[in-house]
Amino acid sequence: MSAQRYTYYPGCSAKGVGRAFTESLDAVFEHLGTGLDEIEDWNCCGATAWPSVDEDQAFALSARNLALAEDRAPDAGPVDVLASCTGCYRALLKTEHVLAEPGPTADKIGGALAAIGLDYEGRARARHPVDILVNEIGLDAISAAVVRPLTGLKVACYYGCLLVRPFATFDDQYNPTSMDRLVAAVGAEPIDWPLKTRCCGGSCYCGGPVIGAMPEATMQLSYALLREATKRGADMIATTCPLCQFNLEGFQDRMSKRFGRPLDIPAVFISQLLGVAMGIDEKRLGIQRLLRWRLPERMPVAAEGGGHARA
Amino acid sequence: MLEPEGGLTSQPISTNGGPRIGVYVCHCGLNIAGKVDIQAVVEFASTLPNVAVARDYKFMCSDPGQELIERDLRDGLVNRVVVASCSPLMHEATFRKATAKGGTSPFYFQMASIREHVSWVTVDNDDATAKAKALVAGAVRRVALHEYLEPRQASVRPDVMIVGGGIAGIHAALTMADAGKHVYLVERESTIGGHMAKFDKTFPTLDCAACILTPKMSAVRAHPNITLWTYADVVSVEGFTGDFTVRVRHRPRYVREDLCTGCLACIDACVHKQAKIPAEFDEGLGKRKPIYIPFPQATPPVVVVDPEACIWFKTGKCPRPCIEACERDAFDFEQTETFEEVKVGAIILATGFKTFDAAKMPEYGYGVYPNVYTSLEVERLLNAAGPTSGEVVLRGGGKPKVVGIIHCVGSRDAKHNLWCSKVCCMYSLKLAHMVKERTGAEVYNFYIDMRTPGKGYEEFYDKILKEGVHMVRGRVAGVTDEAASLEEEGRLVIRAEDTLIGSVRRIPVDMVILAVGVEPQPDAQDVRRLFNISCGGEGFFTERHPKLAPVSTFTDGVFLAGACQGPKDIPETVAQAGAAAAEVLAMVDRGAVVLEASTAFIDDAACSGCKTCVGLCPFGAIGFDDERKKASVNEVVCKGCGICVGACPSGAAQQHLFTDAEIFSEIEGVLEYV
Amino acid sequence: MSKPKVAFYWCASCGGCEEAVVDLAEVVLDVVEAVDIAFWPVALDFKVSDVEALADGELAAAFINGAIRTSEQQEMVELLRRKAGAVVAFGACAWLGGIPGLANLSSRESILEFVYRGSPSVQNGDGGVPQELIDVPEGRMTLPHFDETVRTLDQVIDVDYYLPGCPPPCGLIAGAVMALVEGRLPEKGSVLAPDVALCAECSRAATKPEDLKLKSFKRPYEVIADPELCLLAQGLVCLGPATRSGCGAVCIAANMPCTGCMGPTSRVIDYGAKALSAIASLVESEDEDEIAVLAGQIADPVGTFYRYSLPASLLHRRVEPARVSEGTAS
Amino acid sequence: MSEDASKPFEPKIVAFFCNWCTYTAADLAGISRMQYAPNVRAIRLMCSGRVDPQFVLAALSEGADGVLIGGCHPGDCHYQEGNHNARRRFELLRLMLRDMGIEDERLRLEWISASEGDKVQKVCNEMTEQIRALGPLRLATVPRWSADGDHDRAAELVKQVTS
Repeated sequence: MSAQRYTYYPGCSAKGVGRAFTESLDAVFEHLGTGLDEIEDWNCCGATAWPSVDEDQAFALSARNLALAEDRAPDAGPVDVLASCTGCYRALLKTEHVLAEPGPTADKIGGALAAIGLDYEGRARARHPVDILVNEIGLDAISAAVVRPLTGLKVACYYGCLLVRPFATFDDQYNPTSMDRLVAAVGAEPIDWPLKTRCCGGSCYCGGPVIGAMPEATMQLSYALLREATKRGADMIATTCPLCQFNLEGFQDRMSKRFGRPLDIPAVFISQLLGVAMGIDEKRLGIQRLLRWRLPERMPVAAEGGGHARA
Repeated sequence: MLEPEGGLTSQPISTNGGPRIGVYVCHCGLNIAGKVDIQAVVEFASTLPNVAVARDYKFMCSDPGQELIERDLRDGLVNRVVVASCSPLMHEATFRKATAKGGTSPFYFQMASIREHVSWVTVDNDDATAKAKALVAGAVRRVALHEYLEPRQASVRPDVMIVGGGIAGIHAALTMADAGKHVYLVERESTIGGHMAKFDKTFPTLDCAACILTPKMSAVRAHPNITLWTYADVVSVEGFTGDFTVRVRHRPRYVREDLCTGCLACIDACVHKQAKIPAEFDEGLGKRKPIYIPFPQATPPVVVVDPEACIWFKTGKCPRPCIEACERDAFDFEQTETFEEVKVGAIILATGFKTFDAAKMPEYGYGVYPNVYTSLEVERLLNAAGPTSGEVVLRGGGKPKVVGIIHCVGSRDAKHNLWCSKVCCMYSLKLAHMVKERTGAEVYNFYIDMRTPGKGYEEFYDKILKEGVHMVRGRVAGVTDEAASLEEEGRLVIRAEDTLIGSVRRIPVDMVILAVGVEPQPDAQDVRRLFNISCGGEGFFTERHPKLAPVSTFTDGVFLAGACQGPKDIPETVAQAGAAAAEVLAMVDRGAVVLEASTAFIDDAACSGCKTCVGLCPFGAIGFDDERKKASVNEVVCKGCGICVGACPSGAAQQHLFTDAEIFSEIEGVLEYV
Repeated sequence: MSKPKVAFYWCASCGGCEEAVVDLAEVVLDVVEAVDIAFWPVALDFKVSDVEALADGELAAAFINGAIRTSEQQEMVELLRRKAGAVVAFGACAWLGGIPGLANLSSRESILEFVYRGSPSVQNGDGGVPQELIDVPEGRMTLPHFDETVRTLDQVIDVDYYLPGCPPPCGLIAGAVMALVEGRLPEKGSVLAPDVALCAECSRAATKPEDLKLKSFKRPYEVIADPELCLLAQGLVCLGPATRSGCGAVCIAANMPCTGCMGPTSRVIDYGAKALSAIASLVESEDEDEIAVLAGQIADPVGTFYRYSLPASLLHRRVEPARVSEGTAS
Repeated sequence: MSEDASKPFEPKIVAFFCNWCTYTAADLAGISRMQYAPNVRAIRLMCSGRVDPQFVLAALSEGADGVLIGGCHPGDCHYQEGNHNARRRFELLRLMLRDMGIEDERLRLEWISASEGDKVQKVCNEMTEQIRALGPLRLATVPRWSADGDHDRAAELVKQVTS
């Protein structure tokens, strides 16, 4: 088990509407003997609508976060910056790539950082917590920490559009398996389904309320995921992105009406599932923030507490 | 500033009246002249020691260009030649010939590559000119030291080996055998025929593959000048052009080839009543027994026992009714590997290709969804002699009503293979036609670009379009069983962008055919090492020159035919096989080959007998005389690498055309910056 | 007819070459019989003024041993050059730089620093270093200039012949002197020794395998060498294959590997590079990392391969790191 | 051969390329019009195994600031083992040069196959820049004495060969 603590960049969603993601990750990492240290004074990652307005400014925002992360580790050598929200994760990765390429953009952003007394040396690199869990902490350590195996729970692992795209840093771009291996490590059964990386429509919501810019398109995209997961017998959808989770969880009633097919399937953060298996208090995992949370009847009852239905 | 003074080799040299060097600078049209200041190079060259004449010409490799050299030599103006032009790998032979025609040793010649190494790779004109001058200086300094050498010749053995018995190997073998040469045709499978034998029809004429191939296969077997070795592979190659010794391994088939008549009674008699083993020849779609023949027209028509599956080999307990059934008493369960050595003058490699492993693209669902097929599997389904007797029957049973063919699977893809496999567009159209013909299904072809250059190819495309095959231009995103509608329920859905109508389409189908691309054989690297040739970055064998020597390799006496050199269709393969055969015939009939002159030699008086060189020679060309305590090089065996020369601690070993003194002079020359 | 006059002189050397002349034993008497020794500081009381008094070219030959490091040595060899018909570079130091030539691995400053201050055995109160010119109550004292670089004799004056060895074998010396006296001299620039490497006269040559490969290199103190077998075959770095013969392989007879004092053959321009190439070729490995490890077993490659020839090598001396001010210019 | 102090330092690099892989790769770089630093001057040898350490030292002593050796990848040598021999000599030579105060970057051995034109470009550019950063190689000037100032052992060797 790793004794190292990790630098953590939460971003707005995993601190706001998806705060349960940060809470549960915090709890799980602590439980695994490590921990997350939030970058102080972090700012918006510059994903969402910003790049379409001014891409360079969007890069500058991410660059500041990376530079701050480097400041936290003054010694030479790489600094892993964990970004849980896959939108932030991609924004940071993209910025890394842009800054690694010498040219006017890199110069401009370097200048902007210098103006506020910062410097990006190229040491900070964005990593996703799923990557860390699978490839650094390791499945064995995670299995070993399980006190309540999720035997019998069928999980549809949903990677979303950005976790392995456009940058596939730790998993296959077309058929990622990291999350599947994680849920299997805690005793659950990952279902095989073809929509692991299909768009949830989350981006269509961005910058607006629920019925955002393109409600019809969004509903169709999310619906396809929920329908397919249900059809294939999943009890739950595991996600790695606050937007996906919000999208998939929040509008099932509306979609049921719109498409004439009843939907009722919890969509949770993968870290919440891991935490439950490790016996971490549900409050610390932000389970109470979920709109739907239900473990199937066929699962063995937990040793202590843990009601079956709570939705 | 500390600088070494004086030169390593600046003393004037006197041999046969002193070197009088002619320097000829080529413009190569604007290829060189566009970047290098030719006049400046000529003027510079004329100031170099021993240079008698410096000229320039538009194209030195042209006849008038070569005549410049010949005339100056004949007029006695010069006795050594430097041509500054393209790479020596391109035209060294040309100019050596011109030098010889001028009446002197062809080796009184040196080339400076001011095109590949200068004009084509340098940004700045002044830099290019300076570098060109330096390379010319290097060549001038070294050519002054060149010694008089006669070209060496070696005789060529008349027999030829062909490795690979696909259509390329077959065609080359027949061509040469008809010309009276003895051919050893080595094939590692139990039958010749290669990929072509698996096809039902060939594009664009739709003639039956078997009808045109099997007569040639039989002809190979029957030809008195062809020794056909199947179930055999080459394990070592020694020697050099004109005189190779090839060692071939015969794998045991446990049936004597000379006795088996191919009656197949043993197969019926086998204790395995049902054929249960996936048949390799049928891409696993058909089944075979432990004793089998790949397909009815297999050549030679000799059965093979698969020891992995045969009960006798697995348990030692089997009544072996096969032996009983064989009237010729052809079984020999004691057979082991045997080895045979043959001496040949030339070798043609026709080792073919493999198809892309579709499982590497999980998004297309091969190996996940049973009704996703590779094109080669469908070839077998369509083949009248195949596992379904030519019926397109799905793995789950039933005939498809809608079929999608995805082009460029593993081709033109930065994640897999960058190259175009050249044949997939055409064979996909052929499959579309045949599937439609056999099943009446709606057929969709998903393509990136249609590539149909070839005689009758575009017309074929046109015909298929008129037959009502749907063409969707766009790369397929994925194949899924996720149903978004009732129509899609229980079927496969192809999701693709249709770039012509500008939208994403979901097309539900019953069968997906992946048009897998053409790749080098998995063991191409081993084969390359075995025959001492090279592979390109993509892994296909490298020809000596992409345009002017497309069937030769950098190893003299080894030639290429067919798809081992790059993706090719059947007409091209046959044409190339013919070309390779012609090259070999030219070489064999000439009876002699010119050997590389740059062999090593040992100054007998200077040799101390330290033996440093002896063990270093990879070819065993250095002998040691224990009596005299001297080493000596067998210049016929020597391949001219110079390893021994680099190691000889007392400078007794030297290499023709690459003596220490010549190289020191060239070093000094190229450092003569201007 | 008067006997030809000869001179012997020593520069940067150990004195072993002088011993070698004395070691000629009875032969030396023949030599003395045949020539008039006009100058031999180590044995006879002549002064520089005696040499200066000679007419140019009056000496038939000057035998000069040692490398050149000081202005005094330079002046003396230039003087002898003027006075001598033939100059013979006598021994490894004069020909190739020899052991004193290894000083070219250090800078002049670091040598003075170590010798007069840094060496543990030095007691030198105020840390003074010898000065070329110093005024003392008794008057002005001078010392020769100590050059930056050790040079071979032919880097300073024109040399006619070379006698290799550390010191040159008696037979070669006697042969050279007699040839001189009898006027049957080879071409100018010749090395007066056989132009073939030592293996040719080594009694163990036959025991060297034709395909010798080594998995480790050893130093003489690490093994008790078999007295019959080729030393290279026993993993000892014997430079016989790269070194001129003419010494009778005496070191090898004493079970010590050849260190190369007889220098290269005429076909080699850089002794160390060639010796290195031959030894490296023996490494038995195709693995890049392992090759590096095996190469690293050869302690002090410069000292091993250029023990007697650093000043004569193509690089002459160690490259001193450029001073910052120099680094930016040019 | 003296340098004009007003001109910025341009490294001089002598390359020894084997005929079959690296020289062919350099041709490919040319055919593909890959532009690279003009500082590298290639000398064609049949095999990297022909590279005599004397060549490297001669190049340095004649004014090169660096030497590049290019051969076939291990296992790909046209002569089976020449590149291994090049490697053996290179490793020992590098240790020797290190002791002679010559930076590692000035001697480079690269395996470049016939298909790696881009690697020729990359290696030539990289090495030029590395040596530019190091500055010129400052070897001691110790010419052999001669009346005409133009006389040394290699010249003699050449003379001997041709006489």
